[in-house]
Amino acid sequence: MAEVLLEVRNVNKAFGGVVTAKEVNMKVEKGEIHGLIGPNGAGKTTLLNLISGIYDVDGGQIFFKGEDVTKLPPYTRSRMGIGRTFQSPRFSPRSSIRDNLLVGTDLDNKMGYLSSFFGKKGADFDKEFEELIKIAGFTFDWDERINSLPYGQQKLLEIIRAMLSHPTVMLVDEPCAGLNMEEQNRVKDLLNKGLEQGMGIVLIEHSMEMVMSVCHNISVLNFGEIIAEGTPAEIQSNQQVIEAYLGKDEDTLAGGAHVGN
Amino acid sequence: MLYLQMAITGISMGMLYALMAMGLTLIVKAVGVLNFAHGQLFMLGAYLTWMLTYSLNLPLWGVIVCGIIVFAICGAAYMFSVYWPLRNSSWKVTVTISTLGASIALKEFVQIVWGTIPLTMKPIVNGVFHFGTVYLNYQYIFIILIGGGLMALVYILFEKTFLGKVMQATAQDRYCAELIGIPTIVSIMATYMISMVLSGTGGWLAGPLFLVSSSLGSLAQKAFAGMVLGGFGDVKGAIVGCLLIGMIESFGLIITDAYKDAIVFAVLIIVLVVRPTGIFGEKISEKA
Amino acid sequence: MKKAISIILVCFMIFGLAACGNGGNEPAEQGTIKIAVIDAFTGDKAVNGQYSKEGIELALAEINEKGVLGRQVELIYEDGQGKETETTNAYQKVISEHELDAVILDKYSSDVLAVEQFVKENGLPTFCQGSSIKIEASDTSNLYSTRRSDAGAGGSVVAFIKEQGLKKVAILHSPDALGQSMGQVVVDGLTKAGIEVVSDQQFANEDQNFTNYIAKVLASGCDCFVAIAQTTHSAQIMIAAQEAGLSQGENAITCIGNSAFVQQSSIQNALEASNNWYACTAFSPTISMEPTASWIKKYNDTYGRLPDMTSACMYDSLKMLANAMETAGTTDPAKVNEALHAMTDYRGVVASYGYQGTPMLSKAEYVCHIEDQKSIVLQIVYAE
Amino acid sequence: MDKAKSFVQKNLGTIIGAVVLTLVFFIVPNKGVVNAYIMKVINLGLIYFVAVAGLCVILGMGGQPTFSTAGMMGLGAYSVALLTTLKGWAPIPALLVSVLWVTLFSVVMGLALFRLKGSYFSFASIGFTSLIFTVLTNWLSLTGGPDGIKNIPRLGIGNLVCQNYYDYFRVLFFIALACYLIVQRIRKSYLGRALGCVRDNEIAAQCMGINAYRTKVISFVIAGAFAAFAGGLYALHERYISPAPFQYDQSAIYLIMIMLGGVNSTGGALIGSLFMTWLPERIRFLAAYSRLIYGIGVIILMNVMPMGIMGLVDNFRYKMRKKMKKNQSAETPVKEAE
Repeated sequence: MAEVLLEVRNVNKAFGGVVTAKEVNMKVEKGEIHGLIGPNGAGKTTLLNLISGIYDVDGGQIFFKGEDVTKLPPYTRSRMGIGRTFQSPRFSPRSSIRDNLLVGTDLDNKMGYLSSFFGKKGADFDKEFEELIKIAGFTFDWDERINSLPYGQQKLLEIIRAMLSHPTVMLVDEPCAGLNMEEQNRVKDLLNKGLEQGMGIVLIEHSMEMVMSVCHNISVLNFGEIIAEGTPAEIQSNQQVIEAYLGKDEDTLAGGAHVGN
Repeated sequence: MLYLQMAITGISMGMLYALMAMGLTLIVKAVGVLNFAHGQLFMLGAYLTWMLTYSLNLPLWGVIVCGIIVFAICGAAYMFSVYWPLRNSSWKVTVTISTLGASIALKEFVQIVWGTIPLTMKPIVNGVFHFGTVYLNYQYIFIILIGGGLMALVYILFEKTFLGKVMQATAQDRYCAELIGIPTIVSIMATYMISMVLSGTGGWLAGPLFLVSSSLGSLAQKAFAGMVLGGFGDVKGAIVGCLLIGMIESFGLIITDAYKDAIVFAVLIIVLVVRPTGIFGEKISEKA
Repeated sequence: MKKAISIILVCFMIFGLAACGNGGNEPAEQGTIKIAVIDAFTGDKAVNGQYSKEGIELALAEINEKGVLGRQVELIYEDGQGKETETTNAYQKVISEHELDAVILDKYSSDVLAVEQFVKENGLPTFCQGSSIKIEASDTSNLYSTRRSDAGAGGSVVAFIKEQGLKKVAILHSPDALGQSMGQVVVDGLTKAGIEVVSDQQFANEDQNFTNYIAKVLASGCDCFVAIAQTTHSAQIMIAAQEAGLSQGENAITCIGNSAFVQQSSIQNALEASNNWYACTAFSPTISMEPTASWIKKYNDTYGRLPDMTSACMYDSLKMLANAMETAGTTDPAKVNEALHAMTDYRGVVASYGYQGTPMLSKAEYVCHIEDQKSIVLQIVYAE
Repeated sequence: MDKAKSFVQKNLGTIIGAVVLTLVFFIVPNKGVVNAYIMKVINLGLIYFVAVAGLCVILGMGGQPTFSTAGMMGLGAYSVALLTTLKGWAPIPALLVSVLWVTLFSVVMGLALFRLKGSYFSFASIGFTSLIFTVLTNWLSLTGGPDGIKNIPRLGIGNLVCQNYYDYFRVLFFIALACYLIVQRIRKSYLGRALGCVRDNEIAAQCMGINAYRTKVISFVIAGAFAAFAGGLYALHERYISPAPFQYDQSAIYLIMIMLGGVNSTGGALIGSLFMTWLPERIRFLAAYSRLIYGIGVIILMNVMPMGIMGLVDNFRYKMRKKMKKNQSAETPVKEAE
């Protein structure tokens, strides 16, 4: 059992009447990709927002490397090592690509504004960046405007930016949405590179093929409740999961094949 | 007795600010940006009605009918010159700046056309309403009546009628409104026209009281304050906010006269610091 | 490369600015006598620019009939918008682009004080219409004003109240230099004379509704109300006072205003609300004494409306300058200043002028009373 | 040899810039080329640039439109004027002390004002400027009220005093250059990038370790410091101040300056402030119509180039570079940009 990096202990969250998280428990260990799946509106992204601190929890606690971070604001949590990507890539269109990526390294260098103003250069990020870009397998022109890059490349860039800040836990929100097969494999390589660096990864993803092949274990969320947890094999055969996804009767997941593609 | 007089003046001035703030809130809801030339539109309304009554010497009902038409045309012209070319700019601040330019231009335009000497206008009913030593100019009663009527009309328009729904949809998300087939150019134009009619009527009502001059526009600052105090882009909030500002301005006189305006702004900033979205403004949490 | 282009562009911009705009300077002594006129021709105070231009054009026409020292006078107008920064810019522009013989400034004391440092440096005879005590206390020998200082005007208000035997006085004054300095003088004068000042209020520039101020004046139980303001607010104050039954009706009290209250633009806007007001003013459009009355008639015939005090002051400034140049026999600034200093009793349109050691030249003021929208002169108050 | 060539080739831009700047420095400020009036207008433009440089940080990078510039300038100008005239201080220490206390004051104001978002913040900053203007006009005993303060000493150290506008230009030239370099330095540093993130999406910025509230307050303090410095310079340059230039509508002019110049570039701010100081003087001959043309000009310029003059230049350069890319055949995977 490797070191537990992130632990969510019976967290509750509700917006007015809508319950988005009920008694959620989850653990992420070092070097593990923890899948988080569930039908649309199950509260997956809300859970990520709770972990990264954008929303405050109504009840329960969140531990990061054994420390209770429930009360901390998002920027302190990210400085401690919780990296994050978003469903739709969030870049600042008016800054250059270089500035958008540099912000990631600034976070890692723990630089203050003043020290950066007086020329304290953070670690040189070009070498590492080139390595990640080779994995992502696409080239781009530095003078390009970030919004003019194709959608797939922007998603990959966002993952790279999160990785540049060397987080201890990385929350990845639907990296493969809208990507072709070839780009999805790139995402797998990037995530594996992250594991090599000793990260714990929480992965929200809808394409089952990706989730089943990459995740070490998976939690299934439905209407804010964890209805199942375990290795990909266990999850595939779990009756409740099938019902949550496909409704009550006939198609069984047992065959496992036709659900995947 | 003094306090009763102050209360009445506070309410009547508050109503006038509310009338201006209504027009302002419509534009803020439709476009999402402060219209800094609103005071000048108010002043333009006063000058236009002066022109209708004295240069063309139309009877009262004639002034009202032509007034509304002229205001509507001015509203549309204002929109096409200041907002429409900038509607797709990625940055709202550009629209704010062009309204700043418009406010300078309008102030000078008025002085060139109608001269720099303030003009006088006769109120609808001359004379003053007395009870005890407290008095109220009839014109203020008209302001309260007509103002209230217009506010009710706008409320019904927005909440009950189909056109109101269309305008609200455009205001909330112009892009999606276009997707589902709303001609947003017509809807935003309608919003600007209604807003101009509101502030033009305000100008028409305030003209006789405060002389028709280029300094009429300075009333807008208090209307802004009232709208922000009540909650941004909220019609109900704007009215309550403006009445509050009118009362603060009136009763502020008891403490000090030189720093009266300073008190109005100080109260505004304190309220905003305590409740960052104004009294009625609801806290919209950004979706991640 | 990116940085280079922006720097080059910036420099061309500065060059572009510099290259244009250093006009040539004609030689002095021949050609026309050049007098600069700086006033507010645009912006919120443009109404003053209009009245002063009309007044000074009248004087120009009269002077140029026979010319000064055989030379024609040319006026160079610059717009100061009634604001200090724009006025100093206008002053600098006109000084460096023309060989001037004299300068005439506007009536806003803060503008005059802003350019005073340059006036002292270049020694040109400079007229203004400011009345602030700070101008009176200024040691610039070549600065003159066609007005009495606020202290003087305030003094005559106090004298009039003492003479009427009023006991409790309420004061309302504007937030600008005129309101604050004259207000202070009246309050000090009254307390020294043992008359009680029951309320001293200052309104705000953006104010349009004066009902509350008048209500406080009513509540103070005063038997005399003094109001000090510019023409932009004087009409509204008179209207509010009439509505409250302060100036007219059975329990009306004596209402005294400063010169703005009796000017044509305020009476024209206040209409019957102006009746029964008193005012201590240097000029009023209905004075029947010569040479003012015939000048007013001439102004009315030319422009179709009665003149404001600004037009009369501007008229007097130009006439006095021309007179001084004639007596000095030259347009050399030092000699013209000497002639102005030697001037003891010049009968102008507004008042009789004479140098009394301070820039303030005006020696007399009228106390007027408004009856059915006409201001009748009650008495003349001479500077002590 | 090629090492020197590559050195020249690499920062060709800075060399050209330096040469042009030295030329400007020596040619412009003497009687022949420019008369005193134009010199004064250029000096005012440079002083306003110092204030607008502050806007570069808070609006250009941080995306927060503020109307507090005029208020801060008023505080800076009056504290310098009072320290020099009443207390008899020398100009430089007075300037430093007033910039210091106004910076501390803007920390407090920033903390209060930035609890608000978007248009609420802009409107509260209008309130802030109006509050300061009312206090300056009415605190007769201290500020002399609307009559203002006269005889503020000339800028200078010991006996080295700026006698005329030409000397002022030489000093202001270096001050403007220093402000330009400081703002460019901020733009390239972590603060600049963080402000960019806060401007475009605060939520993402929070998740990347940027305390949005603290960053915005820092940008407000920087803007306050620049504005106070500009106010002090204005007082020492005009040598007479009154409350009038520190009103709300002057703040609007500063916003117009940065928006017209180019909100994303410091050079644009310089162009904007020079242009907007020079424009009213240039159309002075129109007399009554000048401010009408001024207002309409602002509307047209905002419609034609919403991102300002430098926005146009950047777009042009961006397209020009794209064309250059097209006809270049080979492309290295990642080309290190300047």
